[in-house]
Amino acid sequence: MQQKVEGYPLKEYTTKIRQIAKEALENREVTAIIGWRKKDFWWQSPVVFLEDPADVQQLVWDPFTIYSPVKFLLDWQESCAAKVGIFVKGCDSRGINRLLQDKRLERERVAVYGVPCGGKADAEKIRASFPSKEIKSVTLIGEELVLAVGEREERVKAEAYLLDKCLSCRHPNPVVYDKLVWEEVSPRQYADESRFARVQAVESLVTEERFAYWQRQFDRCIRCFACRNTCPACNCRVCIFDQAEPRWLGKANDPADTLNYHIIRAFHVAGRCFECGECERICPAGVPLQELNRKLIKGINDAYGDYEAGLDPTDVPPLGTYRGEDPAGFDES
Amino acid sequence: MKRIGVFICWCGSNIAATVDIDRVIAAAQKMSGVVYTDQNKYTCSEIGQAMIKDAIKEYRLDRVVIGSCSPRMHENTFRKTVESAGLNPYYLEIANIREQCSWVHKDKEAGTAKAISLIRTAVAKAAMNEALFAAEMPVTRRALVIGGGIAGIQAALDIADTGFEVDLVEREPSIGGRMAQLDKTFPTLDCSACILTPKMVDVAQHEKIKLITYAEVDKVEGYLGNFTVTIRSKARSVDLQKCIGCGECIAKCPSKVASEFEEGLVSRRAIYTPFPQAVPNKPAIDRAHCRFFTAGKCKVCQKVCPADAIDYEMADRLLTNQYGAIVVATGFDTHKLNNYGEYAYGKHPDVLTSLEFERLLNASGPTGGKILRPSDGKEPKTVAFIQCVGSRDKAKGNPYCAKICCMYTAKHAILLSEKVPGSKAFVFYIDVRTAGKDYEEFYTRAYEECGASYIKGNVSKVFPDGDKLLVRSVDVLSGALVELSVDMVVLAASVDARADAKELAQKLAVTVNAHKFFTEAHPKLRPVDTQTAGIFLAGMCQGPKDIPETVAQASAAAVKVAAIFSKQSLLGNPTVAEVEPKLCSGDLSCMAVCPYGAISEQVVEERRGREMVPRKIAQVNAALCQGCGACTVACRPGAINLKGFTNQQILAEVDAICL
Amino acid sequence: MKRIAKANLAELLSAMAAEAKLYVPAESDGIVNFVSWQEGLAVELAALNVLVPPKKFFYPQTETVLQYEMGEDLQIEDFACKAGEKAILFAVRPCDVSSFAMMDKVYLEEPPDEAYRRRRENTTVIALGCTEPDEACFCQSFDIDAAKAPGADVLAVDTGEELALVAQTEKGEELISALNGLLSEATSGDENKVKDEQEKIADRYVTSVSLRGIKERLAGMFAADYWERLYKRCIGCGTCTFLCPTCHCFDLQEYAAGNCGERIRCWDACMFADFTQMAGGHNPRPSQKERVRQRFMHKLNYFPQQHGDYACVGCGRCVRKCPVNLDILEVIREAGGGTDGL
Amino acid sequence: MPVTNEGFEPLIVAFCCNWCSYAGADLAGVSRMSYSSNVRIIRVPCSSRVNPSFIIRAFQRGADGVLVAGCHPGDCHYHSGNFFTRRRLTVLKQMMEYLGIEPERFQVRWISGSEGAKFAMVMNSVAEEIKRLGPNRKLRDVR
Repeated sequence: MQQKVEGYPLKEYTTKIRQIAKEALENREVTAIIGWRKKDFWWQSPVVFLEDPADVQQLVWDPFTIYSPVKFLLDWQESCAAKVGIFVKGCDSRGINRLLQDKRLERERVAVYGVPCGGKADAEKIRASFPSKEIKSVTLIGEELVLAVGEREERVKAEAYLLDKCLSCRHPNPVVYDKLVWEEVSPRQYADESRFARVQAVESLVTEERFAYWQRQFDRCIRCFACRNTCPACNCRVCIFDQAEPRWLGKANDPADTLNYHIIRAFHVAGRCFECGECERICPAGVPLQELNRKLIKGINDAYGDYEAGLDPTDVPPLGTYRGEDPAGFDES
Repeated sequence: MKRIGVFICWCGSNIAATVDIDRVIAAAQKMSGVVYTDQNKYTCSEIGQAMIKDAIKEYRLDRVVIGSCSPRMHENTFRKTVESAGLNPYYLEIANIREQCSWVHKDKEAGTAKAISLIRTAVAKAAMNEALFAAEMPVTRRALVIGGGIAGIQAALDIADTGFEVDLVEREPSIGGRMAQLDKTFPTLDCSACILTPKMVDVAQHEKIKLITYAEVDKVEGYLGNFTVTIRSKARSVDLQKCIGCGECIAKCPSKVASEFEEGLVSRRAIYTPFPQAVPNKPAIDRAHCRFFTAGKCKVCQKVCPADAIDYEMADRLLTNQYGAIVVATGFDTHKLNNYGEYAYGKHPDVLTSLEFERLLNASGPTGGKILRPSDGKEPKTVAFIQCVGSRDKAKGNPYCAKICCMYTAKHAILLSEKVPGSKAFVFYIDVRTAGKDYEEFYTRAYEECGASYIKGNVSKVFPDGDKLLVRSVDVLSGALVELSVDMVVLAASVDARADAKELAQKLAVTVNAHKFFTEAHPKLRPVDTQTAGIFLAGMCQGPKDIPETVAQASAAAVKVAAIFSKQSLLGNPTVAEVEPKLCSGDLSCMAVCPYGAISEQVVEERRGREMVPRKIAQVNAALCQGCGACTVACRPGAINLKGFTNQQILAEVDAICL
Repeated sequence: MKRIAKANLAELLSAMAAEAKLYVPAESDGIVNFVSWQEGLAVELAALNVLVPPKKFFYPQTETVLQYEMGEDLQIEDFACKAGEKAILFAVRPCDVSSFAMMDKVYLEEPPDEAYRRRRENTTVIALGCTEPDEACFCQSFDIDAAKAPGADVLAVDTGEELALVAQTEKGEELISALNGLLSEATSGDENKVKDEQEKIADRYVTSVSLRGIKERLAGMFAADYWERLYKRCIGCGTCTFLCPTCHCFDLQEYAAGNCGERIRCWDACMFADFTQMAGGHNPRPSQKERVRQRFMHKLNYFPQQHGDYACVGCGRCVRKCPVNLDILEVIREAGGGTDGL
Repeated sequence: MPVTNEGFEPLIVAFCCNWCSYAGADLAGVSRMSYSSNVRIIRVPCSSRVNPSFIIRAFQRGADGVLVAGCHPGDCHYHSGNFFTRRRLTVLKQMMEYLGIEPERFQVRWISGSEGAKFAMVMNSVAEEIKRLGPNRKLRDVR
């Protein structure tokens, strides 16, 4: 299958997005738009909330419009009754389904603008080969990354500079939307192989090596809860970890308590995680959380049949159902 | 701070022998919240309970911990105790220091240490116990009895006689069950039919009893006082309203099938009543063997029926009814003898099972009550009775004793001597068990007055020898090899649970034991109850029994049912799930895992800033909730909690254990 | 001024390790942190900021305050007086060094925090001067000279092949003299080389902000709509506060087990929903808006009011690590107005 | 296999469902089947009541092994509880092993009310395995 990707230069993407936002705001289809804007540095494209059609000029679509805008819908819904428009990539759209399945979102109160996505760039990978301070802009054109570095323009094969999570993305196209912003892209063929590669690598270690590996990872955890707060599957009104009575999780950064946190966090998203990989990407300490989430996905698929979360908001997650003949991961004699 | 009292029971020497009570007491006194401790030889005794009540009053105790036997034993006893002293019964916590400690740990050091730990854990939990109150639920005052044998019949009659409605469901076209197949009953030798038939008629005529024959239980939902049962009424192909029971159809039916009731000794028709005194005495068409249903033409029965009662179109019907309680009386199967080729059963016509022999004895049986050899119709002069065929046989049959064989074989020996003058019975046995009123006397009569010879020994082989049967065995008392040439061999086949007992058990959410007999709630103290409230057991389906035991258990079950129906409403189980609205996200993952449909969505008004806004959250129907707690784990934020087993309590137990 | 060839750094480090517990920046899975040094450990000198700021050595993320046991009489064991083993921090960046001064204002002010004081006293700080700030560095805007680190006991300057070491305090002198065997005297040539290196940095910043009047302006902004706009994308994680070298808020927790118990002190974050959650359920900062406002008000208005300095050293950690790019640069620019640079 | 860690007495927390496994424990008691005194039972109505957080908590507070015991599939007093348990704890067990926790540390078994002997047998085998493994250090609080 021929790899089909975003077909025209970034400027036009951004224009398209601004158009849609402008129209939606002007004809009162929505009272606000959630999208992305550009900030101080080339690698910053944070989420932005707009209500005034004049502000749509802030909106952009570039290799760093990574952060999922979806979870902000929770607060939005609580704070106002009006309808909001939101731009979502493939991964973000599964977050929408996540919230719908968890009955945390009223579909009719959101206008979903689906943005087919050819993958996002990894600033670290770029810094490794270009002086960050001199980079003025980075744009994705076709399969090429075009960088303005100092006075010169650099063109490189995009793939080498994309986020790992994008390289193993199975659903680059939105799975739920009211309007598709431009035509769909075709998923990368090698997405599937790479999906569980890191999990298998860790699985292949012996018990003590696995423990040492994870201990090294979790030792860096600063208990900032960014992974939880970013995750659209972590959408409880009051997280169990924030409760004082009973206190499920100690506040001390004790290694065992950190393990407790990561085990229970992963368990709570088991069968619900839709692999956006944001927990791992935004972790300040670089803890490979996706390896943990994917391990559970792999385990559930193997034992209870393939299941991909965030595709159909009407089905029941694997841990909410059972079959009499289910296999068990323990001695059933 | 709670004021906890700790009471340690010696249970005579059961606990005191392996647990150093004084050290446990000393340790308990140091536990936080404990303001009073005491010990007693038998805490469950009057004195023991009085001691607790007095202490509660005198020391203003607000929580009580008792170190004693399993809570499954005396939790209710002691809950009543603390309640009578003015405390909520759920302020009680029991530490199981007998079954879990003194009885299983011989070493006193280890036992004492563990006992202290168990007490500490109970204290930690008790400190968090809250007052619980049961929800009221209505009772449907109509009972379902499953199985129309003597057990079901007795249970149905006794319940109906207390004035409550009963539906009696029987799988066969007629009620009567195994007892109807019998000739006489031990030890009194009164005629089985003579005592059973009137009861069958009573059932048919009782205004409170609705008889549903040729039907099976399809689905059971609900709980004590509120079961919803779907019954599959199989297509009888005969309209019971129209049928006058004249029997014309049976007489004219061209297709013959081996008669189940006659144990296959003779045949019946495709349209049939199982036996002459059947209730209802109206036939059913056995479609598997009916010429019309198999070959597509015939309809003779329809032609001859004067009442136009034959209905080939009739289909299975599903009846769904409400019941407050259920009595299971599904009886037993006789053990299949496939594993006992050495006895030539099935190979030689004159080798019979006891039940077949029973039919030969029966006046309404195939031989009109004469004992005749199937092979040549001659009277057998010598008959060998082989005991425990498939019983007490770990290798090839059932490990358990079928219980009735010794007695009915004595009966057979006696009847043989009466019906065939000059005949002789030889009984090969492992042991003769005659526990029961007048049983030993009955057995004595068999060998003293009726000349039966009892030979202690297993029969190794039976083989044809001309028109005789050669029985080879060893008399283990004399050690002598025994070889007997007899005219007939009767095998005391063991009894099995019904082949489909497990399926029914799963429909009813009750358990069966390794041999598929239904398990009682307690082997001694609750032999009629099942684990599931409102479902009771009667007769062989619970384990081998003779008729008097079966009838006694049936009446007992009836009283249990009547006791439930004597109330307008029932108090539910107070340890139910409850939702903390502040924590509930309303994703209802709890709902997906609730087996009782006890969780639903509700809208609550919540203050946000100045205004009140509606929000959807989960709610629990306390009457439906059975308190399994599956929802509490499905709920990620821990918003749904289980009273009596709260997250706080269990975490406190964990912490205390790990101290 | 002393000097040592970088090639001989390992010897220097093991000599220091002999003097006291030695902590150095080292890389693991792409993340640089201060870790306890042992033979063979590769020291990371190129990295600018380590992930978790060195404030943790004086004010650990988690520390035991006391332990108790209830019996006939209550036994209490105080841990503060046990704190502070002799330690050396090697290669602390100047921005982090100046954060210590800020933490001191909080914890050494009367009455001083005993554990903190002891740790401070017993730790020798060796700063590593910067030469190449990255785009997220803006310490200059807080008048911090990243080439020098006046607050450090010893200043190390990377001159390429060598490290130049300058003792700046008595503690520093002691350490240097203890290491003297390994160090050679710096020539005037070296001194000039160091000067050159130190001068280079000034014009290598690409980012700076003007703090002119920010404190005053914020004073009038408590009720401003600005916060309404700003907070919306904050996800309420603790990244900024835990990685901030000047954030110093903590929580006290009791761990009771039967008759024994422990009181611990651990970092807390004003971004967390339960930070101001009261026992009765009331929360004076009910939404993320109040929390975000609090954090920046504290850094740029309340703290300066109380202590004279801004509670920020421009280390840029929040700029680099905030998952939603909500950082103090943005607030200073938008609220303060000054947007030179870039 | 010889037991190492002589003298080490592990602490094993067993969550037992009231209807089957706790009854099995009672039966073991009634039948005087002695088994390892290292086991401490917490009574829960159903194995589906056992929250993974309870299990981790036990390890944190110093348990050397944790066992969850429930009715055999199909025999659950509450129809389906143990079917959910099976999925949940399979997932949890896979994860813990993936994180480098020895499989024996955390076990799940089905023990019916009539299996007193099996209860005793399981308690002994679990105790043996944990003795062999030695103390739980990986999941234990430093405190």
